[in-house]
Amino acid sequence: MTKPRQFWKGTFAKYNYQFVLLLFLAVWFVVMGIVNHSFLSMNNIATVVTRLSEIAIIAMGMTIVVIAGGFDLSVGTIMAMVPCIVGLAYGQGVPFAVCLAFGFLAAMAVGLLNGVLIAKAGFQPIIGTLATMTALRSLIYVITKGKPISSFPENYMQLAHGKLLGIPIPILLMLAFAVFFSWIMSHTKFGRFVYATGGNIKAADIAGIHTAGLTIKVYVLSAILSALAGILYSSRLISASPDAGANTSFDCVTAVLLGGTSIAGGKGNIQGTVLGIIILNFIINGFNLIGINAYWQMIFKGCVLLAAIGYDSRRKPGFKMVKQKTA
Amino acid sequence: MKNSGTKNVRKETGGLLDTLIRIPEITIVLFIVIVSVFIGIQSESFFTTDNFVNISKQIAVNGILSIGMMLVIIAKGVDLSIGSVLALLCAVTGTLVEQNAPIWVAFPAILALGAFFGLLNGILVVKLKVAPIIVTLGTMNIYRGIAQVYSGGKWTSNLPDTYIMWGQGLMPICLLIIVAILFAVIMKYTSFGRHVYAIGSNEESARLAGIRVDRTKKIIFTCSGLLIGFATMVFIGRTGVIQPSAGTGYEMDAIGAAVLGGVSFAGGKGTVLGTVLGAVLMGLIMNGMTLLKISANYQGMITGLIIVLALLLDTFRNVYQGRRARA
Amino acid sequence: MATPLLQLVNIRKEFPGVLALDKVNLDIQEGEVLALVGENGAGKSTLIKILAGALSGYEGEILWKGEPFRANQTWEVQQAGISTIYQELTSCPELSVAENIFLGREPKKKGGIIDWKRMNDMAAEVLDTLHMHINPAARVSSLTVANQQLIEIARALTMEAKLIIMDEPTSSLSEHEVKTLCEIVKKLREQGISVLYISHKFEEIFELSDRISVLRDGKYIGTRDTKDASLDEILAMMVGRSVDMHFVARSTKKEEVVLKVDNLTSKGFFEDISFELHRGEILGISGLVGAGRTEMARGIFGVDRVDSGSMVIYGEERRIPMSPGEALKLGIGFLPEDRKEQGLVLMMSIGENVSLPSLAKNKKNFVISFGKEKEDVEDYIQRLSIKTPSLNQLAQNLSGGNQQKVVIAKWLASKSKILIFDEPTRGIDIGAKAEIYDLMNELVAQDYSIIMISSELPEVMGMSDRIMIMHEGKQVALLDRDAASPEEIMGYATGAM
Amino acid sequence: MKKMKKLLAILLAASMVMMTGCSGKQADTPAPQPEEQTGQEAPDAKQGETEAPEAGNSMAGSKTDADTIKIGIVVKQAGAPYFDYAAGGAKKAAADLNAEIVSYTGPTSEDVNQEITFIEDLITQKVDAILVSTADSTAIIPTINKAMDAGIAVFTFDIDAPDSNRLFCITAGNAEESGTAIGESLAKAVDGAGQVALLTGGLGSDTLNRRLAAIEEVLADYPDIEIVATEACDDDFEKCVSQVENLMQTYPELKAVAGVSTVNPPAAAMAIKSAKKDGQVISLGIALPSQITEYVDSGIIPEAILWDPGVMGYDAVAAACDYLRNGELPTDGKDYGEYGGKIVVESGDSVAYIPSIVFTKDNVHDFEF
Repeated sequence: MTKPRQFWKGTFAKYNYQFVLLLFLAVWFVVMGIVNHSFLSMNNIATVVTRLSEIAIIAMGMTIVVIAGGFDLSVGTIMAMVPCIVGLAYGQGVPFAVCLAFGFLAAMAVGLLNGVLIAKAGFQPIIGTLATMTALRSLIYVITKGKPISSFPENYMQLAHGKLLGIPIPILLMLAFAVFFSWIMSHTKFGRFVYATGGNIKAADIAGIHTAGLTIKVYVLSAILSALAGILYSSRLISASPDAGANTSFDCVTAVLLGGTSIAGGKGNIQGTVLGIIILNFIINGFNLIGINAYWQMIFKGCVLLAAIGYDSRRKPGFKMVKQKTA
Repeated sequence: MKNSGTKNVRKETGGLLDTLIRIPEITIVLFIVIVSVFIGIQSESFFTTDNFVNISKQIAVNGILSIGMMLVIIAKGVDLSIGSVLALLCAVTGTLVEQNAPIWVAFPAILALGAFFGLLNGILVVKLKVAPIIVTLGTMNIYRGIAQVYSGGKWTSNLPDTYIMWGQGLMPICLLIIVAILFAVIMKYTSFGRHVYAIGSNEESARLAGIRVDRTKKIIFTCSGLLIGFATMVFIGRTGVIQPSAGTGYEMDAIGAAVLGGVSFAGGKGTVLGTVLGAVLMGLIMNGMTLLKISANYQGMITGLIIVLALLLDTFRNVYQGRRARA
Repeated sequence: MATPLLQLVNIRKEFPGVLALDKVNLDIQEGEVLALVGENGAGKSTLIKILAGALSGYEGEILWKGEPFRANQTWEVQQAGISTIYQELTSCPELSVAENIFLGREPKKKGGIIDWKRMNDMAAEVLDTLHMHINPAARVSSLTVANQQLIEIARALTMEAKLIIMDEPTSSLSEHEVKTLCEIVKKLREQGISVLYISHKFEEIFELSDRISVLRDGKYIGTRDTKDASLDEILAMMVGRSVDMHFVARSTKKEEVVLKVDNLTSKGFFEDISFELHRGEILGISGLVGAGRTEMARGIFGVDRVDSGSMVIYGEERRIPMSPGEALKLGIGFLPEDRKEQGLVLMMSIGENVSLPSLAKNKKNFVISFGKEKEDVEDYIQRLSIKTPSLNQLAQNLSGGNQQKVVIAKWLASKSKILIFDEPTRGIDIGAKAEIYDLMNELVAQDYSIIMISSELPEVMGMSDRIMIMHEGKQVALLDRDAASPEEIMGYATGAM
Repeated sequence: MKKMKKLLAILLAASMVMMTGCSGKQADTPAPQPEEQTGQEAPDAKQGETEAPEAGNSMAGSKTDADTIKIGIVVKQAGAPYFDYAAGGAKKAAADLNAEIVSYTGPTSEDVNQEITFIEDLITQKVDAILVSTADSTAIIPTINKAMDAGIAVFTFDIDAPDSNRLFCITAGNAEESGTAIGESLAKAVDGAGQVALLTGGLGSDTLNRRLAAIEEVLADYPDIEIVATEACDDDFEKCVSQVENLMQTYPELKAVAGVSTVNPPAAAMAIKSAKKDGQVISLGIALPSQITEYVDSGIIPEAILWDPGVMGYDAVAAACDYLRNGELPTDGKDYGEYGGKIVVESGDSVAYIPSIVFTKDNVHDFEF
């Protein structure tokens, strides 16, 4: 017979961290399903998954940035900016495709700026993106004069509210992106180089990887995904709010870390992040359904994060996360 | 044959420019001078005693908080929970006021409680073996949740003058100066201070050199918490009201001040003087915005721009210094 | 026999899946220099970490002055009187020399205030005994690697310890600094201080030690009195077989110049370096640590920018690479001096590490072909006989020698024919060293050309076809192997000639 | 990278095609709506909605007095004193009228996206009625309509979403009206001449911006009043104090500051008090009386405007119960009892007004909120 302690050390520790997350999710579903009957209804699950798809798409970009050893605070602001630009331009009578192009180009420009500040000028990622975030929010206020924008084409809302084969389009998009970027990260050179750069930027440099260029690309990619989420978001609300996305970056980082991606870079994956987002959103959903207020939810979310990451780091003896990237 | 020593020795002679450029705080001083002169030319109200008193009051809270943040960043961490701890301390002060606690009870109690919450952060960092950014991201949620749940969101007005006085007149700047000098001495002249730098510079080396790394980390977070206690008293004195929702986003202001002042996320680098100057620059920017009659919509853009410029200047300083060191 | 100062009884340490130490017994008398030898992976480093209190959770007993002693924390151990000089640099780069020396033991005035003046004075004093003339207030990050190593020694000396553990203290020191250290060790012995001396360099071991203890595969093999021991015997104990450490003589063909460098200069680091590298040749580069050899290599490979110079590769004039990517395209490969910091992404698998440069070089194929990658990598794992259960093993789990082979495999896989090896055998054990030498010989036989930077004279003399010697950033001599004598090389390297 | 961008573009294009494909089947029957401040955006925003408000009629009168009515309340910011008072009133009404407040929630900071989350989860819970105070009158529309479609009676309170299918709004006045009131109070306080500054919470807040615009419109009629600046403090009390200090420094002639967020007047008053400029500068605007008593007493705040949030909450619950039990929407002069008081509904409008209160020295101590 194995002693409990040995079981913990031996058998259980071998399980993948993400398996434990899944287990948690399963337990949560069972408990919540018993406590509240509507929790497990298809309708509820579809609603929750639909609304988490936007932030999941942003978090995928964030995951890649964090794996590359960076950090992006500006995602929420980009998410707010793009639909404002698109809506404003469309209100001026610009063809919608051109408006979209404007929006995405603007997002890419911000991503480029982030990347250049961090990879070329040597800014700390947290500070470089903090500066662009601050400036960008102000830019949004200037162009929108603080008013929500709702000049969008008639069919615009179908993007977020429509269904294909009975599945809401945002969910399909999220799944497509999740599969696509998991594949990118595991099967392409780009993904491999991102892991190498985040794992050891000096070694990656010497292996001939253009790490500065790669870092810039990663931030541009994060900006593009944030822009896309912004489009989905505004399509869901049929309106672009200049205040949107104020908490997005922290929500994303929480999910990314919960999903097992290392803040030091070089380790993590898209699946984990999606799992993290799903867990966080179903926690909120479950608490909402039994009427527990947002502040208790905050406390619980914080505890889940600490417990999960604490478990992950203690699972591997000697594993430390003291290393930080300075990119 | 003699060992010919260091590269450092060779370059220790040089012109005034070289001497100046080696002072890490030089860029921030330069920037403060430029910004001051610029505002002074545009606005007569700038170079007046009243205005300086105003600025001194306005920078005190962020100044005190950023010294704590500096400690944590030097040790290669970051404390995202400071705004939430401030809120929680405000909530507790609310109770103290309602119980008619005299200030000589309340002030030490708040300091002790702040230190306690900081220590809790420290213990979690040490015990969970998780990067401080993750731990404090968790406690940021937990503390804010508790603050709101504990206080029920209630504000307390009509505070006794003994509470208000800490935020009036020259008191805030005096407190800031006392705290700054205290910590400048601690950082330079105590083992604890040097060990903070050692841990940030190379944690493993510090441990092998016999430094009690875990204990030092706990003290670092305790100090950060203690300083939040000081900041809370100034904050309450300035606002004249107790607001359990206070302090949102203060962690970013404190990080901004510290980084502008030359503290590096790579660890081991930074001074109290630089950090306080960073807070001064941020205060000047805010003061200048109003004095120069800049529309609120544009203020964020200018703030972002100044942060980028100040850090770029520091990048150039480092590059120049590097060149001189080689030549 | 008197009570030993330190006695280890049946020390056992298990890592997940690995038995690092198994029933190790050692004893050190007062005023004795005990050498501890063993191949890498034999458990020396683990043993030292346990002794230093840097690793907890071991079985067995440690007796210190006859009393049971549990080493749990580094500071406890240091207070008891054991100080340690680690093989890997453990200084804090952002702190000053004096601070590093007195880290954790800062001299204080009354009231707990650090006495900076006394600290700097005391630091100057101990630096003087090491013949180092550097400013105690200088930042350690501005020091050369050798000086940083000496700082660690200075730190151990100031601790007034009864036992000093030295883990390969000379690995990055040049010859004359090694001599200084040897004198110091002898002086310590006269003062009654014991030294546990770990090294791969037998010259030092035989010169310094009273007894030699041998570990192999985590097991204690035995102890010999140095005066009775022979090199062959110790080697046999270490590897469990006899090793052939002889360098093979090669017939060199000097026809084709594959790489020609002219007037390569990077101000402050090196000046006017010019040389030719022939097909199938090993060009050794010798010099003291800090002579600008590594910087030159990094310049040629495009890691750091150079100020001026020109380069001809395979007869074609090329600009000097601005990035490693460009160098890679020109067919150059670079094995950096610090494989953990620069050579490998430790948290990636062997396979991923090996294929990195090939992927970077090949601009086509966005998608990685796993089948081909696996084939290639497995091929190189076999060719270089890298010992690993699978190519999915993480690089951090390999021994030093095998890690080094992975780094070499990276460049072979990317079809680089000009290889720059910076200290290819640093910190790896004798068995692995011999394998690396064999590998290098094999490579040149296959028309690869190698520039080898090395601080070990026997290695430079044994492996190189020609030897270039650098001193303070300048190229001072270029000798043929047969024409060079150790004295001559040392003379040039130290600037005496 | 290039290939990736291409793929992204294709995916995006594909989803666009999908949505145009789906768009044919939408019903397009805009309901009669109060025309308060709808810009040309409003019709656009409504286009996609599939159901006319009549769908809600099945709810009307569906409950008997014996049925406990389950109500969910979603506010702009949970934990803000203003909304806590409103919830207090709502709970009181629930106790009086056999209803149950199953949930009183809101985001921890103003965020319409989180509000939507809460409403969606209330729909899942199948509550009978939802009361919403929205952070963004436009962005909330699809969600309110979705709730109505699900057979839930949606009432807005405090801040309206007039272009949605919501049944009724219970408020003390929309942003324009409260703004106008502040503007007039301000003009009166400075005697129609002098420098004034405006303060707001967040620059992106729809309500606050509309209030500001209304103030500016009123002041446009007073050529001698100069609005020197508008500062935004992000609802950070200390930042607001600093900004007012800086304003007084920049404009020595400043006579008054007016705030449109409840944080502003007490913060401005604090700055005036600590600069010892009482008597020279005054502060007014929207404020909770309990937070300003000392400043009203000392004259720094001559008057402030608000309404009783508790009454608003009470009336909203009462209106919802009335609708679900008797099928009646509020009408002019409807009396909701001693606490709830009478409401005003203009003819043909779907907004019920509770009285605004002006707080002065004489009455500021009479209120609990």
